[in-house]
Amino acid sequence: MMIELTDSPFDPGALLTAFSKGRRETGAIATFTGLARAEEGATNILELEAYPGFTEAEIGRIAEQARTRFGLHDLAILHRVGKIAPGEPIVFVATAAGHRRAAFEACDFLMDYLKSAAPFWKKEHGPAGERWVEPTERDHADRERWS
Amino acid sequence: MMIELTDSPFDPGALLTAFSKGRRETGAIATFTGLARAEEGATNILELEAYPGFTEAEIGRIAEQARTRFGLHDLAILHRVGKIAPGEPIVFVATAAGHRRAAFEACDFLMDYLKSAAPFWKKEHGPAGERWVEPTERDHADRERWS
Amino acid sequence: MARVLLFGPLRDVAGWRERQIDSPSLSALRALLTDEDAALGEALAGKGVQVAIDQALVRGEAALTAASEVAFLPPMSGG
Amino acid sequence: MARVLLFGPLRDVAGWRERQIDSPSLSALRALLTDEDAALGEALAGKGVQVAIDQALVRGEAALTAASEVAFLPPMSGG
Repeated sequence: MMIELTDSPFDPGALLTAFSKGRRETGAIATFTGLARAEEGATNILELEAYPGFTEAEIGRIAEQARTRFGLHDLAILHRVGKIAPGEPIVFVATAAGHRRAAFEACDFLMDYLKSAAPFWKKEHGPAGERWVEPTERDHADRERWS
Repeated sequence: MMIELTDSPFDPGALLTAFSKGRRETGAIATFTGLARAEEGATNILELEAYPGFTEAEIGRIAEQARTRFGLHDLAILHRVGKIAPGEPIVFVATAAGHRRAAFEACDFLMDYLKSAAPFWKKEHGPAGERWVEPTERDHADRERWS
Repeated sequence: MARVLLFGPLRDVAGWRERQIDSPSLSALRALLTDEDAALGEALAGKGVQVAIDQALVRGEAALTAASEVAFLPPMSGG
Repeated sequence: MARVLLFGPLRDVAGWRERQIDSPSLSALRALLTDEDAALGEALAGKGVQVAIDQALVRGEAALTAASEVAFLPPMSGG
């Protein structure tokens, strides 16, 4: 179960290559990659702050919940911190399970947590200056689906 | 929109690398990889037959439905045919959308179609001989969710 | 000579996968195949077996030409 | 000297991110910071601001030692 933060750009495909290798009883791997959007030409830079150690530990608690709840064989989470340019991956989540429903649902569940409640603080640097961003109503509603 | 069949093993990570590159307005990429399971030590070989041309065209019709229904930016489907050993990928689906709900749902929708109704005929070669496999009740029920 | 293709379990019933057969229509082709091999004829008429001519699904009767590709498709199992 | 960390918008309010501060308890630390900077004191008492001591969330009062790491965490935004 890999849970890591990184301040460098990463290739989600390389992570999936590693994650999918050598599995004999896993029938299903779901992944999600979140990318920074250019937002129609505004040259936004996204800046994500974490609390190293604490952030991974909190994500690890939820990951353990997901593993039990969905009967996962394995999971991997890599999350960018620092400044992120449009088009760059922000987050990668992979889940491995016997069957596809569990893999999809666990991936969805983890993303809802990561987008709404994980210990990150998010700032947007745009043409009009910088502003701190809060989760959207939609993010909170998505998260509520699992409780 | 890539839709292909292949009779050789493939690396789902390499496909995700290519699929995720150079996107500026895509916020979300969901993928699913289906792997052949060893089924607890039975040395099963899975054999998939397609009707080349027809199979891709039928998958393409459903892919076009998915693109419209979920507002996808792009999608990719690669499906193995021929004999497949345990641990090898059978199918890879990737969906790109503005937001994660659409990407997840489209990927889920496409997999339900591919597993229950796409033009493939599936045979299992096991220690007890070979048998043709039909979709499970679960596969049909999953597919019903979208109608 | 139409090109006739069998898929999935039909191939195991017939013992062949592809043949060139001269026939003016789909019904004549079915009759010819049933005369030759009663088990195959029954399998071709089985529940859920579809027919594609030139890669498009057809229902009921259809004319065939020398250039036709006729595929008998048993229930599709998904991948 | 406890190590005091501010995250997210709190850092912008305070103009610093990390300081070593000598204080026997969390409440004494809050009082000290508020004396120094009323805006920061208000922000630290704001809705949804949590406190972690040595990377574990705490509620209410807590003793501090010279080795304590005290983090003020404004509402988490997710990634």
